[in-house]
Amino acid sequence: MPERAAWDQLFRDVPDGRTGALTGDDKTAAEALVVDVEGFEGPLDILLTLARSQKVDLRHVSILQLAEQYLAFVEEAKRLRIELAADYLVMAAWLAYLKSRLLLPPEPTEEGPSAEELAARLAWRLERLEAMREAGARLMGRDQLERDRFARGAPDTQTLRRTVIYDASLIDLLRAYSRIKTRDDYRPLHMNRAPVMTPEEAIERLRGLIGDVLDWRTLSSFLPASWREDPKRRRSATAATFVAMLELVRRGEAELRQQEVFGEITLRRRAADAR
Amino acid sequence: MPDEPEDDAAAPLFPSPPIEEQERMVEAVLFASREPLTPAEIAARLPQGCDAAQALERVRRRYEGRGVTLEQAGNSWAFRTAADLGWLLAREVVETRPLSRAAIETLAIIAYHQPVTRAEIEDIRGVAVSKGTLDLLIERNWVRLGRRRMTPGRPSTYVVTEGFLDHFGLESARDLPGLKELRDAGLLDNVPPGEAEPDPDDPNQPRMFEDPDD
Amino acid sequence: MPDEPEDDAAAPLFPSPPIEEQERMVEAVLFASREPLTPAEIAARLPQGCDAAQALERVRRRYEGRGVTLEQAGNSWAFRTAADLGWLLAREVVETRPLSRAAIETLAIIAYHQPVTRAEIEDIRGVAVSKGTLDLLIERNWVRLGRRRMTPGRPSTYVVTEGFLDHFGLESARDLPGLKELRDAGLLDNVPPGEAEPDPDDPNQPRMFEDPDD
Repeated sequence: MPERAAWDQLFRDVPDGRTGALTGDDKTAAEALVVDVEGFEGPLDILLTLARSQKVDLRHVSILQLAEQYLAFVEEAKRLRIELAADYLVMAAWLAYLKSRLLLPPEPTEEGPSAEELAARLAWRLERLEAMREAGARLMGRDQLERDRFARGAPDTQTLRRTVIYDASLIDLLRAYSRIKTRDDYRPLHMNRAPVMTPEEAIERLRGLIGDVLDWRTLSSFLPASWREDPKRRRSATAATFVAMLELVRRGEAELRQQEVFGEITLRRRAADAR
Repeated sequence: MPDEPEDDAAAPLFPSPPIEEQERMVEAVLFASREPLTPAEIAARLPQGCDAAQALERVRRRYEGRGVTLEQAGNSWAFRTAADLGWLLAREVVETRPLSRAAIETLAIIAYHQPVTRAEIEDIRGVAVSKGTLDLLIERNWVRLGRRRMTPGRPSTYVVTEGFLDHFGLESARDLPGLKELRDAGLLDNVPPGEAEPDPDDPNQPRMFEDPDD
Repeated sequence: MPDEPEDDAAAPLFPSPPIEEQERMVEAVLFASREPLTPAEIAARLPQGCDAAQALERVRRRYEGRGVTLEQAGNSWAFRTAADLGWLLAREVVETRPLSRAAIETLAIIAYHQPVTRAEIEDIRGVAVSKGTLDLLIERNWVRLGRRRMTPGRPSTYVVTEGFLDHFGLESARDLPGLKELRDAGLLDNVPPGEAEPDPDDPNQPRMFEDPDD
């Protein structure tokens, strides 16, 4: 990784964590770091890279030195006005704390893990991360499918034989037959008695009546007697008769009049000479 | 076939792999290939000095009679499922669907009125009966052709089959419940004609327009 | 169309085929499939009364050392070309985008620490795991959700799949390279060696290698 190399370079030059004045070349290297911070997978990744630069087994890495390296990195980043994500700064704060505890004699009253334990724990985390990184590399180095091992290139296509079975139960059969018989028995009856007057019926009826209607007559007076009482039938007959009236007016056979909103609608035959 | 590459024009830089190894290679190449391969194409993939034709022949023999065999199509070779095992790769999917309304009504009429002609079925249903509907019932082994009616035109009649009785759990078509039983079971509207006003919301009431036949 | 026998569960009508024939069938079924198949899936395609496991074992032995071998991945089986011949087959390679470092690390952590929660992955890597990384691994069918951890919040766990085992040529997750060494070194634990369970809120410290399938 070329950026990484540039980065390692920067810190190899300052192993004790003190950065001198940067030369032009150093500056270029440090700016490469900007890109590189992007490339790093968080503070632990940076710490692991720094620890490796100590060129010792991770178990023997100097955590104190590591903390200083990291803090130097953060200082450098600040100086170069590199925006560091919060977790890098949190890590810096924690390492500064760890460093101070490692340097100072332990306070007997202090609770919790000792500075050495904290340091050991950090070392262990780095070791664990490195172990996983190596495990990932080993995994990738295995004989991978479709790279080193291959599945059948032309697998046989599975033909799907779809069989549709139509099914019915005895009760379906009986219902079907009942449906037919019901239709047979009652159809004429129902048709006659359906409480619906069709517009066709109303037109027929109205045309039969209108010959006598020389003066205005209300809509309701045209309703047949048998359709006046039951509200459902009356509603249907009224609607149908109204449609019939409109139809006769359209045909020029009658005239309509309504004298006020929601008032009675009246109809009379259109005089022959007016046509 | 001689195994000695000695007299080849260009002597190979490395000894060619043993024929057993070449056989493995041909096996792998053919297995992984998306298309059938010609001997020349196979040879092009093997290391120099290999005898693709011989290795191919060895692979072919090795798979003879196996579940998968090496087959030639034109000049190309590919592994194929043994012809007698093709059925293993066909998956049966059985889908159950309800009989259409037209079909169940037709079936009911045949069951109750058998032997019955197509014209009679149409008369009872009040709708034309499609040939497909009758074919479906025949294919399902519920209906078969009965004797021709001794009337002008000698029309075919339809009757229900043993398979029908079996499926619907009937001893004979005479076991089908009569109209009175249907009525008692609440399947037939049991209001005698001419009495109460039928309720227009009653789903049993025929609509002014029949549903289109399904 | 032949009528299906109504009673499938009954004793087989025909004696099961001889084991040599069953072997051919298993060969054909596995050759035809790109995806690994479980013994149950294979059995479902064979005639009744076949012993898929036995036939499978015979096929495995038959292909030992061949150019194509029968490989086990978890509970599933598939024919794959022998790894030592991969170099011959370079032209069959389908280019896939290389995995990012984050994805490789996340995959390794899931494989070695499974079942593992997202928080644990993040603890190991010291950085947040992006949703895209996990999605990618799930989409490649290498990782799936495991059981929820019985800890506060009931977090989801991640485990590797049979697809992962198949891809990396592993019979089981126990065969991961270096697994034992890592475990002995305490590097698969959640706490450094010698440190007691640190977190009283987390009584069920996840244990390595609960079988993801149990």
